[in-house]
This record gives sequence, C-alpha cells and structure tokens, in this order.
Amino acid sequence: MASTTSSQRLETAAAQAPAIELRGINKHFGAVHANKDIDLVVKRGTVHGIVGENGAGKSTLMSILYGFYSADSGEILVDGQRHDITDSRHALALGIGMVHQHFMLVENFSVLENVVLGAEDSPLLGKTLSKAREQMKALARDYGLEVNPDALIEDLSVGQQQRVEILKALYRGAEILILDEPTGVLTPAEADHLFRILKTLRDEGKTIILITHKLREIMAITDEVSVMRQGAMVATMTTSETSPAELAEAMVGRRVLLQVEKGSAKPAEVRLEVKNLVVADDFGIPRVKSVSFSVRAGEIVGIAGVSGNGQSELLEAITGMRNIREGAIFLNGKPLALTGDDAAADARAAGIAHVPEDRHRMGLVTGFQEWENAILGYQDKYGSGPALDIGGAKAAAREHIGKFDIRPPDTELKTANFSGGNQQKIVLAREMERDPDVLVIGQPTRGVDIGAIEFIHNEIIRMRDAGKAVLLVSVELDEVRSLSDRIIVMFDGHIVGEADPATADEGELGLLMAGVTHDGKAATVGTTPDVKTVTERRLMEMNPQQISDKDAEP
Amino acid sequence: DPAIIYDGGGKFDASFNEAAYNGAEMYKKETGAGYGELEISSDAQREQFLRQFAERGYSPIITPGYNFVTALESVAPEFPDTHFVILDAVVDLPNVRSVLFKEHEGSYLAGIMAAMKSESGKIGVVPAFNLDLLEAFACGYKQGAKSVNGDIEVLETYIGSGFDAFNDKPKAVEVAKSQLDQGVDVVYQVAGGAGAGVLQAAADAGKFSIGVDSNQNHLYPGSVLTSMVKRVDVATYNAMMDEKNGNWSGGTIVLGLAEDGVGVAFDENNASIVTDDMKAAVEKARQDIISGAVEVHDYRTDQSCPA
Amino acid sequence: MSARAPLPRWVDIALLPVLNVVLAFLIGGLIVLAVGQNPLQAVGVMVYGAFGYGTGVGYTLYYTTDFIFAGLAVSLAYHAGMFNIGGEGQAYLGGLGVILIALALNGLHWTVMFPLMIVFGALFGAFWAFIPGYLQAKRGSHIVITTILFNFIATSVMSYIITRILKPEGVNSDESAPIEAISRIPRLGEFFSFFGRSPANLSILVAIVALVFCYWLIWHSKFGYAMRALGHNPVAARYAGISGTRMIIITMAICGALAGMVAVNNVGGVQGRLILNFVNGAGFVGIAVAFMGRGHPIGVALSALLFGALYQGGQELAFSMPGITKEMIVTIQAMVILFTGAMGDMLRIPLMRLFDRRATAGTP
Amino acid sequence: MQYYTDLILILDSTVRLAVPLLLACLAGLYSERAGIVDIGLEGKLLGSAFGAATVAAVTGSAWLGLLAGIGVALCFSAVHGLASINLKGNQTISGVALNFLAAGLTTFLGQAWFQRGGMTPQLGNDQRFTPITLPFANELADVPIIGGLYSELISGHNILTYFAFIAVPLTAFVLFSTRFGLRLRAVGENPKALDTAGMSVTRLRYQALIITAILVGIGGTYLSVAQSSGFNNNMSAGRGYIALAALIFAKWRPWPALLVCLLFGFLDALQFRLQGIDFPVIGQVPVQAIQVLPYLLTIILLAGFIGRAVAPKAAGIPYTKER
Ligand SMILES: Nc1ncnc2c1ncn2[C@@H]1O[C@H](COP(=O)(O)OP(=O)(O)OP(=O)(O)O)[C@@H](O)[C@H]1O
Ligand SMILES: Nc1ncnc2c1ncn2[C@@H]1O[C@H](COP(=O)(O)OP(=O)(O)OP(=O)(O)O)[C@@H](O)[C@H]1O
Ligand SMILES: [Mg+2]
Ligand SMILES: [Mg+2]
Repeated sequence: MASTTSSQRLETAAAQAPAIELRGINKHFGAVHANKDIDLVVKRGTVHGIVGENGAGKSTLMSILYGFYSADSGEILVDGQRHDITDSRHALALGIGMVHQHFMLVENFSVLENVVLGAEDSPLLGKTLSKAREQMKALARDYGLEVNPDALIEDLSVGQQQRVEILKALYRGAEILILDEPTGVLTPAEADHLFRILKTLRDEGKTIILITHKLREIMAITDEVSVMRQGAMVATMTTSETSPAELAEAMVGRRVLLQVEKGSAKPAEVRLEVKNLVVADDFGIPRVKSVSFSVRAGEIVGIAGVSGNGQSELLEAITGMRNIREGAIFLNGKPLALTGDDAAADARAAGIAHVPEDRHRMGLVTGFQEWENAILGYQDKYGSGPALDIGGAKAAAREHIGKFDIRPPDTELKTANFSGGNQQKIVLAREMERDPDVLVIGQPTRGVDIGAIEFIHNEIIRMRDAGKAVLLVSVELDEVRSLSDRIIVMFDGHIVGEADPATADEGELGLLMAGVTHDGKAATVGTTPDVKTVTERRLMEMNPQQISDKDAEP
Repeated sequence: DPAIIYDGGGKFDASFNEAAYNGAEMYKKETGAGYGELEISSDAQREQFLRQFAERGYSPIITPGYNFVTALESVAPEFPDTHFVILDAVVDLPNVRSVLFKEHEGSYLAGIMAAMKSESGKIGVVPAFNLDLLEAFACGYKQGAKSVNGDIEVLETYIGSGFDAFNDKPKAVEVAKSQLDQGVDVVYQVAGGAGAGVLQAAADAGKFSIGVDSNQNHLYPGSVLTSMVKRVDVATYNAMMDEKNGNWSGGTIVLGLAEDGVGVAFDENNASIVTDDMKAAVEKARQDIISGAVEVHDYRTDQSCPA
Repeated sequence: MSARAPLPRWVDIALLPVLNVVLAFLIGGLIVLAVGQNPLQAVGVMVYGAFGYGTGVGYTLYYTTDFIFAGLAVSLAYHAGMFNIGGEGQAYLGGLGVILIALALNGLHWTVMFPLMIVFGALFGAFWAFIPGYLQAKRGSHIVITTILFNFIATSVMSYIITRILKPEGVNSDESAPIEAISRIPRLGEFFSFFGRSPANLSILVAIVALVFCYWLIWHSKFGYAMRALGHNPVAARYAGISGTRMIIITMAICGALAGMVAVNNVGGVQGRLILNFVNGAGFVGIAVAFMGRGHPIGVALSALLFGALYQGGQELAFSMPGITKEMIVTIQAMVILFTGAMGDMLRIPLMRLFDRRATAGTP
Repeated sequence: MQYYTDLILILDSTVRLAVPLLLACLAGLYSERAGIVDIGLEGKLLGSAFGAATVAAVTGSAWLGLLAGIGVALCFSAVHGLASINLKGNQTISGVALNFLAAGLTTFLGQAWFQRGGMTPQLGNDQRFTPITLPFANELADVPIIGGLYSELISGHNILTYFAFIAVPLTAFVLFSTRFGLRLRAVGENPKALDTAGMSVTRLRYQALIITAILVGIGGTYLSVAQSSGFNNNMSAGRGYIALAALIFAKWRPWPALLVCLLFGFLDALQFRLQGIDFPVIGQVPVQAIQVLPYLLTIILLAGFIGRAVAPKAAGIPYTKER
C-alpha cells in the first residue's frame, strides 16, 4: 500500500516541490485570532519542528492541515498541488496523518480495532482484521512499533497508546506525519524510542512535523524548526544553525533562563517521614513495596524512575488519595492515619499540599470557573458554617492570578478554556499559597511551554527557600536533576538508590532507574507489564472510580 | 343543559365513563338538546370543573365515580340551585342524587353462568388491580359460581397494582392466558380498557369469557359468554330526563337486579353458547335475589368475601 | 459557528426562549387548525385561562408549585452527576408521611401542622430516595434503574397501604380518612379573595423557599460546591476531600425530600387526604422542567410556571373549545418541551447570523 | 410431570412477556451504543403500537401494520435525531418530549379517526400476527419432555417473536463483527476518534437511530397487532422505561439483554401464578407483596451481583466540532 502511493507521488509531484506548503492561513475562534497569515514550507523527507508558547496556535494550524478545522482563509499545497482539504478523510487520502495531542483512540477497543477504525476495507471485519494484523507485524518489524494488537487501549501505557496512533497513521499510508506534543506524556525511554522510530520513518522518505515544548528534542531530531508566537509564524530556521537560547527567545520574545539557578539547600528538621510503606494499585497489586525515606524542611527531594515503578502510587498514598496497606507516614513526627473517603482532606489539613500528576483528571474540575478551582480542596476554609464565602474565594483567586501571572486574568472564565500552562499555574498557585509544611508535586511542567517552565521552577525553589519540604516526582530526568537537592531512585516499588544531583552523572542514574543497583546486581523483575491480565481488566470494569469529566450543566 | 365530568379513565374507557357518555348521547338523540362534558386529567380539576359548570348554569352535573365524593361535598353546598349526580357513591346533600349499583348481584349471575359453562371446574376473574370496587365484582361472581358448584375453583389474578393496569391490554392478555393455562375455561374481566385483552385471550384459546359494564358480547361472538352490564347509561339518561321533565329528586338510588340497574346480557351473539338451563338458572337466581331469598354479600361492606 | 461572536446575553436568556415558546405554539396552532378550530382563539383562551382571572392564576400557581418541587428534585441530583427518575415515587411516599402525621394529630391548628407535614413529607420522600442513593454509592447500582424500579414499587406499596390500611371502613373511594379543615394548609383564596376557590395554597411559599434554598445550596454553599465538583469530575472531588459516597446519599435524600413536598401541596393542602395516584405524573413532568430550566433554580421556576400555565390554560381550552380535548393539550405540551427544550438552539444559528450582520454593519 | 408442564407454560408466558421488552431494549442498545440516550423508547413503543394497529385495521394487513409501526418509530427517531444530533439539544428532554407526544397524539388521532376514545378497531385473527406452528410440532407434542418443550415453548409463537430472538445474535454479530458495528461502538465511546478518521458522526448516529426505530417499531407492533388485537391508550404502560432499565442492567450488551428481558418476563409470569396462593408457613400474602417481587429481585440482583454499569462514554453528550 505504502509503496504504490509513494511511487505515484514521485511520478506526479515535481521532485523538488515541498511536501507541504501553507500560504496565508487565517483562523479565528470567536474573538481569538488563533492563526494569523501563516506561511509555512515543509520539505519532503525532513523532520520539521514547530515550537511556541501555550496557545500560540500550533495545534490549530495542524488541525487545519489535517482537515479537522477549516481555515477562514489561505491555501494548502500538498506536493505542490493546491488542495481544498475539507475533512480528515480528504487529508488521509492525501497521505497526511496526525497524532493528536490528546489521543483520538477508543479506550475500550483493542489496538487492532483502533487501527482499522475508518479504514476497514469490507463490511465484515474478519478479513480486515487479519490483514491489519499482518500489516501491524510488518510495521512493527520495520519501525520498531511493537504493541500487542489484542490489548485494550485503556490497559496500555501512554507511550504504547501513542504507538497505536502512529500505527493508525501508517496503516492508512501516511507519507506526512504530524505529531502534536508527542513526548509530553512519555518517559525519557519512551521518548527515545519514539525518536528512533521517527528517524527511521524520515530515512524512508516520509515527512514529519513535530510540535513540542522541549527544545532538547528540537535540537536532537529536527532538520528545520518554525517558531510561532501569538498566532503568527515568527521564524523558520535550520536547526543546525540555531540554539535553544535563540529559539526560546524567539518564542517568548524575551531571554529565558534555560538553567535553573538556585542556592544551596539548608535542610532543617524532618518534616515528612515514610516508613516501610506498602501501597497497592486499583487492582490490589502492590506497587510500592516497603519504602522508607524522609524529607526535611528546606530541601527538595526528587524521585526519579521510569514511570510505572510505584512513584504515582507513592504520591497518592502520601496525599491520601490511596489507602496504604502497610507502614506509616509521619508528619512533623506525628503519625498520619489516612484512610477512607476523607483521607485527602485529612492529609491537607495536616499540612500536605498536593500538585497531582494529572491535572485534568485529578487536580482540576475543568467545568468550574477559575475561582472555583482556586479553592478546590480548601473549600471548607471559605466561610464559616455551611455557606461558601465566594467573595473571599474570588479574592484569593485574584491574588493567585496576580502572583502567578495566570492568563487571562479572569476569575470567572471556565477552566477548560485556559491553556495547559495556565491550568498548571492555577493548581500550583492554589497549593503553594496555602503555606503547607510539605509540598508534594507530580510532573510540575507536563505540557507547559518553556516560559512557564522557568516560572514554575523558580516558584518551587522559592518554596524550598521558605523552609518547606518538597517532594518532587517527574519523568523529566533533567527536571529532577536540576531542581532536587537529593534524588531517590525507585525501581519496581523499591528505593534502589540515592544520588546527589551535583555529583551523579546521567549514566549512573540511568542504570539505577533500570534496576541495576550500586553493587552491580541487576534486578530480575521487569517493570510494569505491557498488558494487564484478564482478571485485572475485569477488576477495572468494576472499579468504582469512574472517570468522567462531563459537563454537569443539563 | 346537563353536563358530565368524566373520571380519570377518560370518556372512552370502554366501560364506566363510556356508559355515562352513551346515556348522554341517548338523551341528546332523543331530545335534541346538547350537554357539556369534560375529562379530568388531575385530581384538582374535579372541583374546578364542577364549579365551572355550576357557575355557567349547567344542571344536572353528572360525575361518574366515587372519586368525586370529596369534590362534590365541597362544591354542591355552594350551588344549592344546581343539581348534581354522583354514581357509585353517596353524597348526602339535598341537591345531590347518589346512584349506587349492586355490581355484586349482577356478578352473581355471571358467576352462575360461568360455573355452568365450565367443564374443568375452574373459572377465573381478572380485575385490573386490588381495588374494593373491583373486589365487589369478583366476590359476587365467586358467590354465584359456588352456588352452582360448591367445589368450583375460582382463580383471581390482578393485572397490575395501579391505574396503569386499566390500560395494559398486553398484560391483560398474558394474565388471562396464565389462567387458561391453569385449566380455567371461563374468565370474567373486570379491567376497563385492558379487559378487551382478556376477552381476546379466551377467544384465541377457544375458551369463554365474560364482559363487564357494557354489553361486550359482540366483541367475540361465540366466545364471550355474557356481559355483566351496569346501566350507568340508564342512570345518566334518567337523571338528565328527570331534570328536563321537572321530575328531579335527590337522595340515594340503589340500582340492583330489581331495578334492572345490573344484569347479564343475552343477545344473538351469545345465543349459541347459552343453554336454556343457564337462562333458567339465571332467572331463578334473579327472582330469589329480588325476593330476598338469596342475599349476595357485598365485599365493600366489610372488605371480605365469604366465597 | 465559532467564527461568529456569541449572542448578546439578553438574547440568549430572554429572546431565544420566548421565540422558542412562540414557535412551539405555532406548531401547536397547526394542530388546532387541523381539527378545524381557530388557533388564535385557542391561544387567547389559554392565556386567559392561565393568567386572566384570579381563580385561573390560582390553578396555574397550584400546578407550578408541584412542578417546582419535582423539577428541583431532578435538578439537584443532576448537579451531583445523577439522573433521578424517581420523583414520582418519592412524592408518592411523601404523601404517606404527610397523611400519617396529619391523621395522628388530626385537629391540630394548621400553623403547627404545616411544619410537621413538611418535615414528615420530606422524611418519607427522602427515605424513598435514600435507598437508591445508598445502593448507588455503596453497591454501584445504577441510579436510573433503581429509581425507575422504586417508582413501580411505590405504586404497589402505596396501593396496599391506601386500600388496605388507611382507608376507613364504609368509604367507597380509595383514600384515607380526611384531614380536618383546621389542620389543612390554607388556600391562598382565604387570604386573598383574588384567588377564588383555586387550590393554590401556602405550599407555594414552601416552593419559593425551596427555590431560594436550592439556589443558595447549589451556588453559595460548601455542600453545593462539593456536589457540583462531584458531578463534574468524581476523581477531582475525591482529591478535594469530598466523600462521593456521602454526597450521593445526602443529595439523593434532599431530592427525595423536595419531591416529598409535592405531597404537602396535594395531601396537606388541596385534597386533605391521601388518594391513590395523587402524584399523577408530576414527577415525570419534573424531568422536563429540570432540563428545560437547565438545572438552575430560576430556570426551574420559569419552566414550572410555563408548565403550570399549560396545564391550567389547557384545561380552560378544553372547557371553552369542546373540539379540543385533553390529548391535544398533551400534544401541545410535547411541542413546547421539544421546541423550548430539546430544539432550543434551532433559532440560535439564524439569530447569530442576524446579530453578526448587525455587528459588522455597525463597524465600518 | 404436572410441574414440568407448568414450568413449560410459565416459560412460554415468559417468552411472550419478554418480547416487547427485548425489542425495545435492543433498540435502545443501538442508539445508546451510538451515544444517543433514548428515554423516548416508551413513546416510540406507544406510537408504533398505534400506527401498526391503525394501518392493520384499515388495510386488514398485519404486515402493512408492521410497516406503519416502523414508520411511526422512524418519524419519532427523526425528530429525536434532529434535536439531539443536528441541533445538539438535550437528549433527555427530546426523549421526554417524544413520550408526551406519543401519549397525546395517539389518543387524539385515534379519537379523530375511529371515535372510540383512542382505541383502534378490534383486529380479527387475519389482521394480526398469530402463532405459527413449527414443523412437526403437533407430531412431537406427545413425546415426553422434549415434545412439550418443542411444541409448547419453541413452536407456537408469532413471527415477531422469532424475529426478536433472532435479533439478539444478529445484534451481537453486527456489533462485534462488522465494520458498521465497530464504527457504531466507536461513535458512542469517542466520536472524535471517528471524526478525525474522516467519518461522519452525524451519519452514523442517524443510521443507529434508524435501526433503533425498526426494532422498537416491531416491538410496538407486537403489542397491538400480535399480543393483543388493537390499540388502546397508554398500552405500553411503562415498558419503555423497563427496557431502559434492562439495557443498563445488561450493561449495553446483546446477550445479557436477552437474559435480563427473559428474567423480567419470567418474574412477571411467575408473579401471576403466585397471586392468591397459600404459601407454606406464611399463608396468604397481600397481592401487592407478590407484585413487587420482580422489582425487588431486580434490585437485589443489581446490588448484590451485577456491580457498576459503565455507560458508553459519549452517551448523552452531543458531538460538537468547532469549524
Ligand atoms: N476550539 C477552540 N475554541 C475556541 N478557541 C480556541 C479553540 N482552540 C483553540 N482556541 C484558541 O486558539 C488559540 C490557539 O490554540 P492552539 O490550541 O492552537 O494553541 P497551541 O499552540 O497548540 O497551544 P499548546 O502549546 O498549549 O498546545 C488559543 O489561544 C485559544 O484561545
Ligand atoms: N472550547 C474552547 N473554547 C475556548 N478555548 C479553548 C477551547 N478549547 C481549547 N481552548 C484553548 O485552546 C488552547 C489549547 O488547548 P489544548 O486543549 O491544546 O490545551 P493545552 O494547552 O495543550 O493543554 P494540555 O497541555 O494540558 O493538553 C488553550 O489555550 C485553550 O484555552
Ligand atoms: Mg496544542
Ligand atoms: Mg499543550
């Protein structure tokens, strides 16, 4: 399938015509001018990066190219031919595939079903499925895109889900692949794997457009890079001729400190102590296995590890989101009993603030107005008795907005309409402004642009310097290294080592994260299984925590 | 002009309200005069409609059904010059005529016929739901059947538990079938609109059924054994004519077999399945009841049934 | 669609609904026309019947009262992410509470009885909603099924209780003994002759209090905040220290208590006794009222008023224009629900175009 | 032996009671699987029962009646679709409106056309779907055990009943083994996934609504032209709601839907038999206690064994795509 299209392509298109050319694209959302007169040329067989702040219009532009949105004006040329891309079917027919920022997968379908969805070639599924199974094998072999075709999407890690998205595009014969923030949710290992795949694809002659906030990635893999700011295309450069600092400046319009600057820590008394903690996941499988450590006032302890090795469960246990099975948690020397529905409230009352890993799922009610999220978890503090002190809440929200430069500065705007970076700031402001004893932060800068990253990092350090104990979990090894005063490495639910960020080198940490301990013994157990077992899946169906984020307005 | 306010089941409930309607139509045809009518759709409307009619000078105002008692008790005294009629209940006011029917007596006769027709020694009755009025029918029926055959088994199955049951024809079919499956060969329906389903089930199974309220013999000729008719139409017609002819009287009128207010229907549709023995037995029982030699117990007096 | 500016607020919350009602009546008018009646006259009669004279207004308000309670019972649950179809059964059970206390203390002055009836109606209604709430919270039984089933169960249970236990001897009607006049909730007509002998009674004050209370509860209380957080995102609610189990159970109980107020209006006020099936579908109308009012107490009040007017105006129509039956009125109600509720956005796009053109014409 | 025969008869009754529920339930399954909540099943059942009975009475043909029943359901679905797919209105309101519409319109038109208070004329046996005797049913009737089973339980139902039962495996097949089924399920879970794959969400949802209409139309026809002979007011009597409950109980899957509907039918059939029976120890119980049994049992089953039912994720949410 792929070979015929590409040969046709070579015949029809002039050899030097760019794969994609956009001319004068404009797009409005109501009053927002999301794309302003965009011109863009993407050469065939290259990896083309697009960077820009949150809300700069990157996703919008790509959605237009993919036919999901239609532009108000402007033209699109594919292989030098003008096309009026009216819907995604049309884009697919032109060989354009897209991996969206938020995956477009059907969660309770198998991988195979997702891959064939919309590209079935007969009314009965049987033949299509067996054909797709074969083709998936071939793609897996050619590009290292391994996923179990029969696994359910909801049982897969995000990294694997992303592979499914790429498989979907390739299965449809995509020659031009758009990836919107593909590494935002990936672990470093998964990201590396992805880049290997992308390189192979490029070497095959395919064209790749990559949107990311991580300049390191831009430098590592792209051939050219375009910068967007406030809806406009401000520059296109050859990657080898630019630098992260230059890109950052072009994006934000000012100089950005790419390096965290912090003084040395002055650790004081122990604030948070965890002893022999055992925590199980939703299926009753232990994920944290007898973990002990402590965090002192005035220090940042980072937990490094490949995701799925118990960090999430550990965070959730400490913050009362998950029952502990064994062990104890002490705050300022006093034991904390965290069980039941009210555990999260108890933890908070005791002085633990929590910035959860997944802001959409846990940290925010996206259907709420901004001020409502500004007090989420602290609602009982506003007003005495049963009444909610709305004035007080809004005042707090305005204060957060001012201090954290949350944009737009509108306390009554629905939270879903804030960009990811600003949503993250809403959560951070809420948790940091509470003056907690302990701050527990998961993935502080996921999906956030570099301007905001700089700000968030500075805030975390400010907390430390104000004498708070900070526990940090991030899949970004860079982030953990640059922020932490001490690094704990977790593997398979155990703490396998501790490192000093100043002295530890990346290789050593990497080994630790892979389960190779200091004394050179390699751990035998694997990390998380790729696919959950059938029983696990059953349990999942009965899992009471149904996740929904529907608008409750009838 | 006279007026009627139909009860919840609606004007065409194939039974009680419809009978009142037929009476009014009879009056209209005969006199050429019109009449007002309304159907209630909520309980609050009972009083509302009574007042509306009374205020606009309608008389008599006929209310079929005991559910109107409360409304009448409060409205009738406000309009002493208006006449009211209530069917199936007593309202003791000078300007109200209360008409009662001895459904148990008519049902007694139906029970006699059922027992005589039955070969299996099992007959059935299907009320819409567990309501005293319907129990009175069923109880009279049982007594009649027992008077013929002391060993006869009478199955009683309700269609539902609320007013919905009066409409649930499909379920009525199924209830009747379940009785027929158990060996019943005559079933008596006391279920308003849904009752047609009982008749149908019996006809489909080649068994017999008994209709209620109005003459339903024509629905399945040769299968509907008879119908226990309740002359609501006559009561309605009489009330209207009395007013027109200046013969109005208040008080309570009880219509039983003696007054021809209830009875069983014989016509060409059931001629072939009714034997002379049956007719004779029915006639004898009728005489006995009228004379007082036989007394049919009314379930409503003590909420129990001797049979 | 998104390229256009949103509609001005007054158009959104005032003009659009009004146009929708007009549209619904236009379609209803076609039906009236089809049976050879004059639709204009019909509308006139309806409006007059609902608002034209004191007694009519009283009836409108009486129905409105029922629908406010039933509508709130659905709305509140909806904010917490649940669909309460059980208003009908909850109101029915509420009737049991009202009659039990009223008969137990029959003869007590209404000023004492009224609050007692409210409490008992609320308790019994709440109980009937509490069980589905409990089953949802603790056992995961889907609230939609359980509330549907509880409606059916209520029918059976109440039919037994009324006909076999509460019904006094020697009475033909299927109803309980009456509440003495002094203990009944007074009709508005006793204070303002304007309302004539209409059934509107002091329960309407309870309805107004309930509206204000729900408004406060949903938007201005900590409980409402928790409820809405749960309705939007259960995981985030847990994160915020909100107990889903507790919220579901309490919210359902409050809904049931609100539905129980339908019984206060009818049993304690209008009928003065417990009769079979007195709820008469008000619980189901409540669903339409809640959704059309978008779950907001003000919206609920307005749509309850609309439905009250339709009920009362409709009966006036049946009275004055004998060619129009009660079924036609149900049909017209269906049109109103359809056009103002489900198809409420039909005119939005044309209106947007209109306002857009005006806006662009205004700016050179 | 008597017990066995009784059992067969009760099961026979179970089947008849289950069929309308099953058809409505499967109908709901298609629409909800496609992301459209259909609380209007009740109205659709009622409307198509009316349409079917009317046309059967007027033309004398049960088959034309069936077509009309489906036709009415299609009209209702069209309204539902227009409101909830095109206009992105609230699906619940739209369903409630349809229920009102059916209740009002059927009686109104019935009265206008037949002057029998909304009832349609009684249908003769040749205007109805009557029981079909399957081959050898009579011959086998006397064979012990299987004879009764075959001739009573399996044979002797009307064609719509057989259709309803065939619809179950058919639905399972369509849903899980065809391209259409795959897309249908996807559109109810994540319509965006389909949209980005270049397929029309609107089109698919309408297709689902058409199937819904066909099934529920057959269900309505069953009520008025097969099970009973003619329409009367409100004859659906809450079956649409029960079907909705059954659908959730079955967790939106076809085979469990069959089981649940049969269970509801069985409990009802049993309940008829238990009324008025003297039970050992407790003696006579109030008939209402027996009548609530099916509902109570359902609740106990739900709370005790079934657990949480997770609806198709996109159900009830109109799909809006910014353009
Ligand atoms: N569906 C929409 N409706 C209204 N406005 C939108 C919509 N999508 C995007 N916008 C507006 O368009 C602008 C550009 O959004 P876009 O999603 O393209 O940003 P982005 O560059 O992809 O940001 P990020 O880095 O956060 O992914 C935003 O500021 C937002 O205000
Ligand atoms: N329906 C909408 N109305 C208005 N603005 C919207 C809407 N949807 C998205 N946006 C805007 O589009 C921009 C990008 O949205 P997107 O969903 O890509 O979020 P994001 O910033 O990438 O978040 P994340 O990184 O958490 O995924 C945001 O600035 C947001 O304000
Ligand atoms: Mg984006
Ligand atoms: Mg983003």
